[in-house]
Amino acid sequence: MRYLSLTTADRQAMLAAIGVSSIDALFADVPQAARLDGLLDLPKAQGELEVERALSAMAAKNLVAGSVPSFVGAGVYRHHVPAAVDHLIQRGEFLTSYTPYQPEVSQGTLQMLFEFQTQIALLTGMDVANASMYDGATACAEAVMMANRLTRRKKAILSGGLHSHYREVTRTHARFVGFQAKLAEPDPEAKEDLAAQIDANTSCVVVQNPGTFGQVRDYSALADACHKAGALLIIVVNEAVSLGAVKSPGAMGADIVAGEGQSFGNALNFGGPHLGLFATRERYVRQMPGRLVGETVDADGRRGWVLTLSTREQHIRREKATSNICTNSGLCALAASIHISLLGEAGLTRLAALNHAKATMLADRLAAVPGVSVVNDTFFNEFTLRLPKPAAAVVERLARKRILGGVPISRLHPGKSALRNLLLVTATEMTTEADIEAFATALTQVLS
Amino acid sequence: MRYLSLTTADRQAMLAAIGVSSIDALFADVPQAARLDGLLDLPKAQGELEVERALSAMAAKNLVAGSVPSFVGAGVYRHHVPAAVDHLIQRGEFLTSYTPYQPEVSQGTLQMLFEFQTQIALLTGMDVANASMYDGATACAEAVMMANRLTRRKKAILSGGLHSHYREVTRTHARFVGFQAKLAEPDPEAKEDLAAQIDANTSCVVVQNPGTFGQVRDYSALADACHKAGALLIIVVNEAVSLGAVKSPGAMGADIVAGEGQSFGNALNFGGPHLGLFATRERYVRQMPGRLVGETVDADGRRGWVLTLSTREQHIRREKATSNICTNSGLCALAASIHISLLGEAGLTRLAALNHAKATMLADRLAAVPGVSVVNDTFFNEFTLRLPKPAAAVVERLARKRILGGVPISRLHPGKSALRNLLLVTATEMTTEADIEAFATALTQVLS
Amino acid sequence: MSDWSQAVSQFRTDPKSGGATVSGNRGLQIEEALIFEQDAPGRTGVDLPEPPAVKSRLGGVTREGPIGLPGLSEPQVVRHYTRLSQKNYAIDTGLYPLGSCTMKHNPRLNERMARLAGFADIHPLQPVSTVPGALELMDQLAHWLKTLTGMAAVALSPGAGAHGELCGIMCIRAALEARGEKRTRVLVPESAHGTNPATAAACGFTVDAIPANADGRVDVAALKAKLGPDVAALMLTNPNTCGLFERDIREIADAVHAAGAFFYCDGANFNAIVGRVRPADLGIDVMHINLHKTFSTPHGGGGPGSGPVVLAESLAPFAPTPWVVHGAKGFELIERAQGDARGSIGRLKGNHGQMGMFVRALSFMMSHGADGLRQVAEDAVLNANYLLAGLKDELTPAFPGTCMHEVLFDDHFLKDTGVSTLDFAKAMIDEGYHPMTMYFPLVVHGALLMEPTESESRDSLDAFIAVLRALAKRAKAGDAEYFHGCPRLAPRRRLDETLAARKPVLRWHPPQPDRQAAE
Amino acid sequence: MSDWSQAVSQFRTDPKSGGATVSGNRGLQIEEALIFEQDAPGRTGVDLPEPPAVKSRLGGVTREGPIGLPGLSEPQVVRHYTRLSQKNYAIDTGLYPLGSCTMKHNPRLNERMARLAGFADIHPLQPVSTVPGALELMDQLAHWLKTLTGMAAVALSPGAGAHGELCGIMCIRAALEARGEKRTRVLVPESAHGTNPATAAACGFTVDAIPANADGRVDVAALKAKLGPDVAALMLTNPNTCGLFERDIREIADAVHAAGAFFYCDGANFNAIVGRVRPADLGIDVMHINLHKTFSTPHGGGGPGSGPVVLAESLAPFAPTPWVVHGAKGFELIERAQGDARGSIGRLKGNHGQMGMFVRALSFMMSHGADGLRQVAEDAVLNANYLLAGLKDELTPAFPGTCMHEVLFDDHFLKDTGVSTLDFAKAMIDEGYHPMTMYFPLVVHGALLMEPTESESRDSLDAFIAVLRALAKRAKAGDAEYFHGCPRLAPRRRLDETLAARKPVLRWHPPQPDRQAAE
Ligand SMILES: Cc1ncc(COP(=O)(O)O)c(C=O)c1O
Ligand SMILES: Cc1ncc(COP(=O)(O)O)c(C=O)c1O
Repeated sequence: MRYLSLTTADRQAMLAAIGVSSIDALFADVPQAARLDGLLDLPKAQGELEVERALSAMAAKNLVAGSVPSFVGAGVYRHHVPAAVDHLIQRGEFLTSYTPYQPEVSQGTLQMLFEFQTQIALLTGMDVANASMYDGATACAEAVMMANRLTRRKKAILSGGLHSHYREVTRTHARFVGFQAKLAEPDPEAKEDLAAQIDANTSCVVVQNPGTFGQVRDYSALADACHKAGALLIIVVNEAVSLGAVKSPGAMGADIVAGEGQSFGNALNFGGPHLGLFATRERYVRQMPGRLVGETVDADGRRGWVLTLSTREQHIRREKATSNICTNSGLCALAASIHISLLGEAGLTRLAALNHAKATMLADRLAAVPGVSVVNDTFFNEFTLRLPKPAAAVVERLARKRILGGVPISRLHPGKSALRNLLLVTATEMTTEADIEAFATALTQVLS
Repeated sequence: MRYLSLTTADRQAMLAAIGVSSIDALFADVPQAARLDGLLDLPKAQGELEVERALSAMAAKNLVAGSVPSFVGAGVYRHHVPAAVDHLIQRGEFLTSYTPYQPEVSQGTLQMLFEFQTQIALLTGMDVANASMYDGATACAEAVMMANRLTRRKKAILSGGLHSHYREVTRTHARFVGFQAKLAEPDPEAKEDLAAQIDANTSCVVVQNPGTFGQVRDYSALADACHKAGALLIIVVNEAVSLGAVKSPGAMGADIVAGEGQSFGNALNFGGPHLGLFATRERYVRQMPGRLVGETVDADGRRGWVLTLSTREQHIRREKATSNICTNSGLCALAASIHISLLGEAGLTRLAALNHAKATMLADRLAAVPGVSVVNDTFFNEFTLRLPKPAAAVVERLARKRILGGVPISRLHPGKSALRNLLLVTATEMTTEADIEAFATALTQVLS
Repeated sequence: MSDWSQAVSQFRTDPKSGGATVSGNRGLQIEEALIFEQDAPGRTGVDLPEPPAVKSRLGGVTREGPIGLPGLSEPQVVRHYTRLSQKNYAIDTGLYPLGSCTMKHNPRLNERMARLAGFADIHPLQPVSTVPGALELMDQLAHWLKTLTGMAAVALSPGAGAHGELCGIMCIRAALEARGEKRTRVLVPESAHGTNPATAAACGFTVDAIPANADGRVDVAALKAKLGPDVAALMLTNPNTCGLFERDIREIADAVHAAGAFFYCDGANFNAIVGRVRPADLGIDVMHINLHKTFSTPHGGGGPGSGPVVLAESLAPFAPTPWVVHGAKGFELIERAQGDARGSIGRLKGNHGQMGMFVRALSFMMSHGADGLRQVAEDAVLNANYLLAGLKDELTPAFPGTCMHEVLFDDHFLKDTGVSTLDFAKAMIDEGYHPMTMYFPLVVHGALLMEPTESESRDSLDAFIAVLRALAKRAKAGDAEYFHGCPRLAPRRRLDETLAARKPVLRWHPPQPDRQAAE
Repeated sequence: MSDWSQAVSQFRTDPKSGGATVSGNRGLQIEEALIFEQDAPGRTGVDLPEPPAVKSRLGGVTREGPIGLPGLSEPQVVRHYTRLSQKNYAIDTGLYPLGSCTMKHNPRLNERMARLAGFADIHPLQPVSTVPGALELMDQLAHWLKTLTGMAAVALSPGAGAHGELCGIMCIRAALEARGEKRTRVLVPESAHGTNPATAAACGFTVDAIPANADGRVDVAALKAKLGPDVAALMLTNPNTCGLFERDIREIADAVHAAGAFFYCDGANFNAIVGRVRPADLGIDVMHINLHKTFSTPHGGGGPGSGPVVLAESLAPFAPTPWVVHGAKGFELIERAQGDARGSIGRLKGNHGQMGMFVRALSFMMSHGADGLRQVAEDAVLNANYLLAGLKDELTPAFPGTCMHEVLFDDHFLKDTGVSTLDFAKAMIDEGYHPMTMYFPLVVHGALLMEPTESESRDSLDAFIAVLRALAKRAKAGDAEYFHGCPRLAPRRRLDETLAARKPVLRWHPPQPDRQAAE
């Protein structure tokens, strides 16, 4: 077996050195009734070639997004990732190391995370960011729980423009952790007035920008309203590229930013692993969940980095920790950080402008399809269409024409008839004019 | 431009530091008439996405060997390369370093090459091997020239079983370097008697094993005949995997082994880059071409490696060098060496056995196709078929059925009507029973 | 620049501290500034076409002023991260005996498989009809996990082990609620990983610690004494974090069940028993599996992981969505707590879980097969015991007898040497080894927990043993000063963690204008 | 094992020589045994199915006895090569100023493109009708090379620069033979790279050296004096290996042509002028291009390279096969010296050249475009001159004035310091820099030839200048002993090259039985 380094002769010699006669002796503590004598009913070992063939056959059954015109987004975006990113994250020293507990031999990961924290703080306009969460949805739930701790209140108001997965994950936590999650009605037109709903029990209001229907709003007034009521404003960003063009949550007065960083450096991966982002104000840092890297000096006075403020964390504080999170999304953070480093200020602002321009072109073209209208008054790179028919069936028919035509809102909010005909479509820098034309043509056919 | 590190501001400041007013001043030595003022008529800079799309479109026009049943060999073989190989050779420290001129900071490449030299020496049964040549064909020409130097004779006899590219490359050298290359008739049945052709001017006889028609022979008697006449025996191996099953050239008494190592660790790559192998007897080492790595110690007495015996080489000896070769195939040697390390004794012997078994199954099945016979009395993993029709047209028709049905001998030896109906087919560990069946069925159809 | 020496001043150190070079570099160990310190305005490592001119649809909600990201070229970025990587220890570079972390070899085949476009380039919200292969893969993975554990169901979506714990404890709470019970206490051994009590507390339970007995296992009597009608669950790690199999586990399970509670197992140490013991046969009701441990998906310097949770029949109805089920027309994806999944606790994570990790784990399982996985457990245990045998007379084993996949020492062997477990660990760094897990579990003094995994060869273990023995001898010989100064040969010497926590600097800030002028 | 310390004895060194650890390792710098020393019989890193039983068709010509290859697992192999890699300096890790080698950034996009199945997984002998995209790529590359050089034709097949030289000189000989001339001499400047005289000699020519003049260029008068009816060619590098443009090049070309000879240009330094000067406009008849220099295909620690040769009309008919031509039905491949190619010198290499390098080079060219390539030349020249400006008062430039893409110093600045060019270079290693090219070209004493390429940032150059200045100062301050001991911080200190050459050990040998016993 290619991954095992011991030979039969080694095993014999080692058992002898240990002073036992057989391997079974080392499993003597296992209750007799639980000992498996034979092999489980699973296939035997296979070579690389066989495994590669079997898995490739499975992969080949899926419609690869990059092989067709694709307009699917809704929190997961298909951007172009420079080849250098995947090359660098595969370096064994990054890929096969653990959480940087031993800073003297983990400066690579630590410096990278310090840079990542800074990049995220800059992008979100916040003071500090952590070293990552599992994904945007769990980061959102953690943000709400942090707001609960900070305000000692137990009611969160979740916008109708917040991604339904984020709402559901937060609701699951609410049920078991014990707080109230008030879910506003889905709000394609972004007209809700959440300020009016804030009361003395409200720990936080959670909005998403751009919203899950694509709308872009300035939440500065809501921030003021929250703060006046002693509540916090949490802004979720799940298309991180938008931060290159849209006013930052920090500039709007957000207290916590929870987000999804997949757009930078990470592939679609059928939804995971992705990259939870978490940023806040300096004064709240000791209630933050997750790992934090801080600057310090070594015994020779040289600058270096360590994991810090671990008194927030489970391995030190156990049941009093701010969160139970341990393993997070380090390598996804690395991928994102490399991508952001490659882009730089000039590249990111242009990337954002390009996304916006492509989406604008797409919106103009699709609005010209008979029976189709654009719901949004504003958007960044995705927007909602109103179709004359249920969107799910339309998308299904488009797929048969080898076009991935976006996300029917009914997939995110099933059973709401008012939303049935809504379709969320996305454009990125990957979208070509030919893609747009193919989509418009196919949509015209499907709708006629 | 993403690959350029200077900004416009940098350029200005640097010109100032240099003390010139414009970049043109640094090109002042260029004759006026040769200065290009504008840009050449070529496309402008493009981003990764655009370049990727354009090249992918070109690549998509080719029929990928791995996507269809493929039986093409003739010196270039489609073996399974473990994923670890390509991962490791892409490490920047290997990929982006130069020839290891500074041994203190090149021990990685040097130790690897020392191991490679040892692996090749072991596989070929020779005393020493060099650090690589461009490919098998050029290694063959260099071997002949080395034999000429050693024997001070100027006539080489090239077997009819030697790959036609190797024969042609040697002949080109013969014309311009000034020696005689006697090319025996192509010899599908491996019946030629080269010993009879050796005379007092003969510096060497060059045979290939397995031969280009797939035949396997023991050349021990020929080695004796050569040595009796004061000539050298050069054995070419271009399916290096065969060395896991077939008697080694060293055991047959070869004086020089020239070969192709692509089978280990290297992709088809449409024919290049591949990996020239070169091995010989210890007593001839000072007439070897190419780089050699040798063991030594450092100032602290620690074992280490350096490039050595460079007094053979162009950078020291200039016009008296044994060869003009400088850059060779270092990274291909690394890929091969990693693959051989992964295989080890047990893996390589099994790989060779598997190739032989698959070829045997293929031969038995194809021999059952009406009108088809196997020419070979012996073979390792490829053999020659006699068809009832010209092979080139048959292969063309098979390709239209999406089967790569081998190499028509007429492609290697055009214009020889006796060879027109011969087809060289190859099996490796990649060949499945389904592939064999598909081939046999398609061949039956094409021939009927 | 008039004074060139400024160009390298950042990293220069006092010559006497080993930094005897002008550059601060030491041969191939090269210092590297922050990306923010390498900025040139306007420079970029990505070329994008000029965006077509369009009328903005942002509604005026546009960013004001620069973001502050630095501009670097691609060559600079590649060099930056290459250099950073070279400051890390990794499995690929050496033995990584971090106990409880199962730092085994990460096959490159798995990386290749996870990057197949049919897995990596599919969108979680593209029509389910276009991704049958993805659902098949998830179903296959579930089948392997259920067969290996003997459990009825598996929830794939948790993002890592701790997230799996949350999932498991939530399912237990949902089951209790379904029974109409409100139990408040969760029992957790003192030796447990920090995530266990943190999880229980996060779900609103009171954590009740149970002590270990003298041989490093749960004190069954103490446990039984704590059981009662308000106990929701026991969270037990098995083999436990002392590297010992809880030999009374079935008795424990029976007692827990008799008290009406659930038995949660922390499966972080599943590597010790995979293929030899099915957790279901031990009476376990629910267990998370760290795919990034037993099934070798790379740790990546801190994730991503994946923490599927296997569940007994009694808890299966509560598993979080999404579920992959076998429908009439092939695989189906239930995304909401309705229909068959109406009992589900609902969604715990965006989308469908860590697909990229699923592919790697399945590739690992298929490569090993039933036979290879059993051998994994045996070799992991054998290697740990070989370490124990090689070290037991020089170091002090925490408990008598053999161990499972990891071996625990305490710091008795360092008594009166002036050398602490930490000092000893830092000396290992100079010797080219990553230290073991230290000061965990909390049940022994100055713990040293070593887990070699099945990946290590005997030669590798022999060398490691030789080094640790030599270090132990050196400590006992009174050379404490040497240890206090370690590491001396790593990219950095000991770092001041107190300073970092006292005056947190959690991000880079542009130099202050006045400081700039002074420089 | 009774004495564990044997397990690490191989690498232990005398503590006083900096090897103060038991293992011989120094933190992340880890010693690594040869693969042959890590053998365990039967172990393998590749799992293959049992071969079906068949009757052997080898005719009894089977291998006798074992090959002697060691058995390692995949984890061991991955770690072995990872560790070895860490003992290398590379562009990815730092400035690599090796003059004449053009060590520029190697974009990873190019690696990805070369691995597209449509390029990497096609066979050179599959029907030409199935590879139109491959021929298109070769044709595109040819188009770029011809346009950039202004030449009529290009031969793609040579495997590297020296192979390209062979190709060019053979074409010249063929052209002379076609004219019925037998010329015997080739003129080569003293400063030429060793491959130039070696090539000329290999093709049966007498090599006649032409001296340099005081400003580092060809002595035109001396050249003219050597020209005559027996001269076949001049081989000239331009810009030359002193980093200078041969400003009399057109006069030289005219003189060569007037004598009936051909003008071969060594194009290794094309990076200095690409996009700003077309070699054809200088009167050059034939030139090789190292794709692994100007067009950035990675050097890979010694290849593979690719050395296409551009040819003027007069030499084009002699270009080696294969030729890619535009036929009636698209691209065609002429593999033999017949038909249109009847004048061809024939085949120089197996198959069709270094396809993998063609893809990378074309990707590089397309990425830069006409504009970017011109900027490459300008930035390469600017960077070299910036080094010159920063160093000229501390080191001694070999020639007055500005330079092209590389800058040459001699060792005058080290006069009477007891420090040689070599010592100086080894001190650079400790500072984290790869040394420049040394003692080449031969025309100046103790040459130091530095080529920063366009990839380096100004910050990087500033730091490099600062370090070299500090080292030069240190040498002049009389600290020769320091230099003689360098490097001290690299994986190895100075290696004994004399020993290596005197008693060549060119391969590993199994330990002798008696030695084994003694160990
Ligand atoms: C025993 C134990 N439980 C739980 C965990 C937490 O797992 P994760 O880091 O995947 O969240 C760990 C991880 O180290 C562990 O060792
Ligand atoms: C000036 C010059 N000519 C020729 C060569 C030989 O090129 P190659 O190594 O590609 O064969 C080199 C390589 O260093 C060179 O610098």
